[in-house]
Amino acid sequence: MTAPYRIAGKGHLGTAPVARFTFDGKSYAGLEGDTLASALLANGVHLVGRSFKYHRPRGFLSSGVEEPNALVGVERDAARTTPNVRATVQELYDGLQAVSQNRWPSLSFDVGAVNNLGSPFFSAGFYYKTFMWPKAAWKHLYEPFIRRAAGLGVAPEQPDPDHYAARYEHCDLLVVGGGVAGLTAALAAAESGARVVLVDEQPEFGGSLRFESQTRIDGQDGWDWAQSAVHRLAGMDNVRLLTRTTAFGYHAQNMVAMIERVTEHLPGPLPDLPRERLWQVRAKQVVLATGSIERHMVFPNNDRPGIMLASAGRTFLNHFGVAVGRNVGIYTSNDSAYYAAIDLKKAGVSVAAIIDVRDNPKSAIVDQARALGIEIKAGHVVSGSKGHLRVSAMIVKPRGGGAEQTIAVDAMLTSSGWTPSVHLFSQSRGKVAYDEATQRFLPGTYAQACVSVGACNGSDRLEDLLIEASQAGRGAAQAAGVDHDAAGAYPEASAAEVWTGGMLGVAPGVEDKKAFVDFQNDVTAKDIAQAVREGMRSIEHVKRFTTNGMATDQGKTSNMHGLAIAAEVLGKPIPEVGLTTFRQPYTPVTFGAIAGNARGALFDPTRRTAIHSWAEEHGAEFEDVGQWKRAWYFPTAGEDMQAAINRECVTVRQNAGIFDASTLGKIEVVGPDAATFMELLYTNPWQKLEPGRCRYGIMLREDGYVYDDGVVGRLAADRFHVTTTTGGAARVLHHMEDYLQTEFPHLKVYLTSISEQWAVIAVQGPKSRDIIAPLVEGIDISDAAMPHMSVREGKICGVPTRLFRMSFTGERGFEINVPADYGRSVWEAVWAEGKKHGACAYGTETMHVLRAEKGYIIVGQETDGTATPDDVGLAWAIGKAKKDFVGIRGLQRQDLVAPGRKQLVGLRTKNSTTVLEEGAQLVADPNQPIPMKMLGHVTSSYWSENCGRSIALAMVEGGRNRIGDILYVPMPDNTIEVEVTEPIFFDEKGERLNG
Amino acid sequence: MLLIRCPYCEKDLPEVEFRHAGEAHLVRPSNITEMSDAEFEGYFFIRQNPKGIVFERWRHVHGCGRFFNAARDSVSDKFLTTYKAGEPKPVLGDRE
Amino acid sequence: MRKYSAFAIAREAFRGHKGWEQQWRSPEPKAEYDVVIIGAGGHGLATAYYLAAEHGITNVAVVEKGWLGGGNTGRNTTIIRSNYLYDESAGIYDHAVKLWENLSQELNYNVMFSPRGVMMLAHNIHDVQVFQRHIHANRLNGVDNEWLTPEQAKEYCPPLNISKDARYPVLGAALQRRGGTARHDAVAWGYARAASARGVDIIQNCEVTGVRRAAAGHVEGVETTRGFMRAKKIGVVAAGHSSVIMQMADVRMPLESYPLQALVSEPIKPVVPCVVMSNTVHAYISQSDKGELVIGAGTDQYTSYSQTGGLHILQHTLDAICEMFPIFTRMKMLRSWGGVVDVTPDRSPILSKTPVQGLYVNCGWGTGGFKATPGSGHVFAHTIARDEPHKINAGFTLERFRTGRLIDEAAAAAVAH
Amino acid sequence: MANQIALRRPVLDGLSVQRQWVSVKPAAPASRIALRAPAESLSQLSASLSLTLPSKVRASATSGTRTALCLGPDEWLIIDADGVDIAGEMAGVEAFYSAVDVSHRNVGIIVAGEGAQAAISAGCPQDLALREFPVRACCRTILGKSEIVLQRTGDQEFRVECWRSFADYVFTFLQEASRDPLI
Repeated sequence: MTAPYRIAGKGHLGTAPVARFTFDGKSYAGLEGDTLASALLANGVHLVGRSFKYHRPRGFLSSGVEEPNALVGVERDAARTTPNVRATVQELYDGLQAVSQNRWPSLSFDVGAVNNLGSPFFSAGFYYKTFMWPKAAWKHLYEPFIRRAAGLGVAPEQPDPDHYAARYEHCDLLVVGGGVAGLTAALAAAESGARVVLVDEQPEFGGSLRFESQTRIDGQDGWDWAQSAVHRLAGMDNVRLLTRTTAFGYHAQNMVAMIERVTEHLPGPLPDLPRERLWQVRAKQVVLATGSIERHMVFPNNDRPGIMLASAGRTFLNHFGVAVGRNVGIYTSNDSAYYAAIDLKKAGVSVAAIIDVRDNPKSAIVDQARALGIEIKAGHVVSGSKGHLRVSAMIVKPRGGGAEQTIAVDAMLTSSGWTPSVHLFSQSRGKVAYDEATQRFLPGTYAQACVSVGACNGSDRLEDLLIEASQAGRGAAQAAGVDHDAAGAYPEASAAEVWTGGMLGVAPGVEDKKAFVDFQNDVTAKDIAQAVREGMRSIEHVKRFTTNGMATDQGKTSNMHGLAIAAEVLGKPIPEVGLTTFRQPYTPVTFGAIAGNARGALFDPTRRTAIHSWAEEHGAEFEDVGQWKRAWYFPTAGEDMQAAINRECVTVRQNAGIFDASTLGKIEVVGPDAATFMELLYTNPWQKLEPGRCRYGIMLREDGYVYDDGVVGRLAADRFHVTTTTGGAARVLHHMEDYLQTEFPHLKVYLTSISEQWAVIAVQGPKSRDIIAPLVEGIDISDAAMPHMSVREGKICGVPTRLFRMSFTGERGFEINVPADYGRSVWEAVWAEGKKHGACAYGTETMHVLRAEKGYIIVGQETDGTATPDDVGLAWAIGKAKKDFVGIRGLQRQDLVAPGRKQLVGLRTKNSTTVLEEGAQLVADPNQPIPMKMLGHVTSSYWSENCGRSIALAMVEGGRNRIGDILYVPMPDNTIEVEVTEPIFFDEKGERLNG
Repeated sequence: MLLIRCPYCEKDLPEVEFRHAGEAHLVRPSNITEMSDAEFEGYFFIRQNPKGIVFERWRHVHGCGRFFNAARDSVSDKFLTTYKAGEPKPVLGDRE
Repeated sequence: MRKYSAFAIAREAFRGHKGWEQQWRSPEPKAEYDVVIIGAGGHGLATAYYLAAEHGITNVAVVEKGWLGGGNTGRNTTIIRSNYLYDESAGIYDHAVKLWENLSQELNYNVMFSPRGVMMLAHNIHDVQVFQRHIHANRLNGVDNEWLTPEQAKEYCPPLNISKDARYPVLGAALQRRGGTARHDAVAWGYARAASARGVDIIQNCEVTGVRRAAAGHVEGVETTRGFMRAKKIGVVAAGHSSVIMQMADVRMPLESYPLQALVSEPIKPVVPCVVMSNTVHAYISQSDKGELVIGAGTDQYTSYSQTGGLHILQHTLDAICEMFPIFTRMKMLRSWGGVVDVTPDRSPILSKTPVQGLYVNCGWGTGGFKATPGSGHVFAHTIARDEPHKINAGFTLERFRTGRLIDEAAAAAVAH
Repeated sequence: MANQIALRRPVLDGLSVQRQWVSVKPAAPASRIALRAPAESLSQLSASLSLTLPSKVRASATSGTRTALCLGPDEWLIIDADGVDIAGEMAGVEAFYSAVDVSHRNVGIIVAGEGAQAAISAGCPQDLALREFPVRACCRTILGKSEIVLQRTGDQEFRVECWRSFADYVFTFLQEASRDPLI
């Protein structure tokens, strides 16, 4: 079966298998190796999209990534839908389903096209000047309308089942672009032994050799030469070849980010293959061989389906074997479109005429065209086009004025010249320079170890280009330090195409009609002129005001035209108007590919303790604390959260409770100066702490605010076991290392993180000693031998332990540290003993309630980074005799010693069953008008089953002087009266620690 | 992602192994309690933040763990040199 | 200033849009101004506008080294909200929101202020506590902010993933309905047009190279690449470059400048109806009127003036976006860019007189300055005109770093312990 | 007295990935010491350990079942068979040093096969080519969102060490990375 516009014997696809596909539900057949664009064109389909603003019918402009118009949705299945896919890039696979976008109800009849009638009103920036009355209408009427009208495709509706891979790569030379220049550079470098990576965005290497019919290298046809070059490279161990891979971002120090499309061209399903792969390549040298992109002619109604770039016409013909029409008109201001005319003519396609704005074009290629009998209308312009859903004619007149002539066509190819692709060069922070003679920006000053070769460097002559690229490849290998043998011969150009010249901006004969510069965003030459008239003088202003170059093609065909039009209106040379800085990505990049495998379980590490699995098996609910999952509470059958917590709280104080404290940060501080170091990093005194004893320590930042806290045990004269908060573990160690390495490097101390070495099982409650007694070996755990706040080393359940006698509940308590892999086993043993004594397992919520009953603070809950030790009632923990510690100076600042600071207090609600909301604000006068004077806020608030009432902690201005005062908590519906109290609610004398 | 030469590992290594640690050559005075409020403000809060060569601290936190210093151009983000903690500020000469 | 309206557009439509006047003049600099504002971003232009409109000071120049609105004004994700914790912060940001609400009409320029609501997600109990504290404080400060359950959050923003199986499930959200977005360029252009119409000279491509001070200490004027301009008063509103400018006047600042990146997706039909922020998973997203998903990323860790940042920063942002919105993995990043943000030790701005007479500074807005633009310009104009702060910015002094009276919004949201 | 002996339960017990081109398996439980010492203590420590501690960062040395990885200018990770009392052997050294038992803090994972380097390069931004990272080279670095210690134990074999609670993440990361057939 042959599609009507497929030309037998043309193109590089050969006898590829047929691939069937649908577009807007209609079935077609193409060939494997086609793009969706070439396959549709082979079937004579040009109308594929609607423009953004005016909903004008649009076809293909290009055959590549610069495509502004032909954006479609591709739907593999319900979950695998992708909006805004360029049909010129999407490779065909059997079963592909594509749909058009931004039209309703159908592509050929789109109601939105009424916008086109209103287009005189929708001038550049019109929305800044209206929709302001009445005020509320913007939110409720105008904006919703605009939002619905804007946007192109539709976001997927289901989570993406595909996965994405990532790879870091390193090489001596990265060559971006696998056309003739890139292949030549890669070969030259690879033959010298350098590690080379060569990438190209297309499915196959060759670049413009895909369509150049008259180029011959080393005596071979250009395309064939490219294939043999690829074959040679593929045989080398030191070369990595990546097709379908776009270098989209050029970062500092030669880090180039690239996206490889792995499965988008394949029919599915392919469960183990990633959809795309992100490459982050660190190259010692980079060769940019990124080529150039053809520009369209800016003339009235230049946007009709069927009007395309000359290079696109050639690619469809010479690579895909597809004719874009049967009677093609050509409009050009340079030679390159002549090649298109010649190729078409030779392939048996009628060429209606070549319209050339130049008065007297002279070159071999013009002669060739003439010799083939193609009509050349030199010194003529196209002043318009006809046709609705497809171009049907071009209107031609002499450039200097005169009678218009309508020439029937079914497709048009245009060229106004070529824009070097300096995107990556610019991203590398190189500075482009404007070449007046050729009207183009070329690489100027380099900022990184990088060199541009070929068309992107303005190297127009193939002979020069081959030498330049060869030298760049060898030079890069040398610069990367790779030895290489004597230089081999450079490839030689046997015949070459030359297509320089052209024009920028509006073609002559445009007058006051719609001549599109940016197709997707519907920006016309008039819009740009208007922006300049309105005072926009920087190209950035013009661009933002008109949206020229801001569509999904990012101005690849429109930026230079826009710049030239602005420059002309301003009467300034182009470089003075500026050039928009190029930023990544070169072409749009899938979010999922950038995120890579960091999804689900790999979004962020989930840290679990050694005891986690036990808690899970025993029905615990968990809470996230940083990356940790911590057991929150342990509901038994039928219990809600409050019931579980009430039970846990009471059980701990009546019998005992077992708590997994493994997530606490732990640092071993070792060395003869360990105590001196501790004195400097904590507010407390440490020199006189006996080995075997513990102390609650407070760490400040240099500004005097509480940074962390924890119990510290002295294991030996030169060894401390420091604990930190769970969230503070990493930053406390970093903070300590900072001071040790940079401020106190003379101290003989080393710090080692042991957070994960030890699982920690807290056993708290009056029965705690009885529970652990049968398990402990070699430690006398009697009150006399091991009083509150002491630490011993010995064994438990036959394995080593660091046993702390300490309490965060106010009860007699122990914290059993055991090597983590033993954690669950020892926990189970403790649990078995605990059950005999009526103990329960408890979680973080009960831990919070119990410590609040005792008024113990939690750093990060009572403190918020602006609290001093005195603010939270911990002034006692500052060593009064100490001459220095981190934070000592900060504490002296006037605002930190001023009266009226917020201080930790307790709150008792008047109604004992009212539990305050954490974060609720306190005021003295609840009847004052808003904004109210707030005195502080509730930091912790719980129902305390042990106290039989609600309890709360709060930070209140001058709080300690308000003990006994009544304050108010204004809530949305009511006001709660509270009494300020000391921050302790249970066992005020602390008798239970030894009870 | 920058590439940073760790003066202890003697190797150019990826930025994600490092943690920036603020302006370099700020020495905590041994008589810190005798500083005036203004001096303390100058030590703890005021920063040079130059547009040009910055002297800054880094820690090879996911590597050898060492703090060290760097001279970097804050406009191009290029490193001029890195050197070990405690070493004097290098004379950069015409490298600037 | 010829008024913008639907009628004006219709009139111009019939004459090919050839009658529009310049939105702002591009005058040559004069020798002397009453006030020179350094920096033609939103804050600087707003300052100039309010100096002219509210204080009658029209002999004002706004000097800009690039093009107006080309710094952070044109590079941010345009989130507007005022649900800050501390009284000072709530005061200035809510002042701004109130001005936003009438700004299009005041400037006769559609800045597209769109109060679609800003939803801040809580992912752990600490987040919940912090947001509740904000909500309570906001209510008593007269700032709207309400608590949503995960289901209510999803109802407000349907594509949001509230699955309990998410790595960091959504436990709820704080919603400020009056928050939203505005069109960043239009804000700069609208203020520029209105200021220019009132006589303010906006001088682009004019880089300040020095601040001249008299022997007695007070300011005399600014040296620029377009010559010296005498000035009685100078307002520095240079965002990431504030340290550099202030250094010219021998004032050292508690500032560091960091690269901040942002990105947009290709345009799609409306899918995200509001602004969603998550501090815990580090993601900020909204959808522009054009259909692009607008996504804010984090700062790089090192100071820089380069206006670029590392790809790993965008990776962290986009994995967070895909975690919160799993339907977006197949969306594509269309553009990314970077700005330079000036950050103070307490993450609150400085709007203040300085030790130098006649020199005023408005800086330190960090990653969130856009939302404050009208309020900041309004009170800063007051500070310059009256030589004393407005009560709204009285707390945002330069001295607070000496006294310790910080306004520490960052610490107030301290990480979980 | 204890009537039961606690069991060691390694976190990755029983997990393993085997593909045509790469395998990912937990290493056997081990004894580990985080050793910190100034240069002047090295000769005494080396003598006590019967292994010359490498003095160059990123180098490792092996003797019998014992390996010492130099991770910083004054830092070594010493790994030996489970149950060996490494710290005990150093007890007699009088020179200044710090030896801290981290046997249970770390988890080892062996990645082997022709795709081993590629799998690790999915998340480790260092250049792991043989010429840059030869056999016995080691370093602390990053894999995805976790810190790891990486040692090349063969042309196509690596040992990855991470902290215990990151082991799930690191293993899952390597498992996911090993799906990618591109080497």
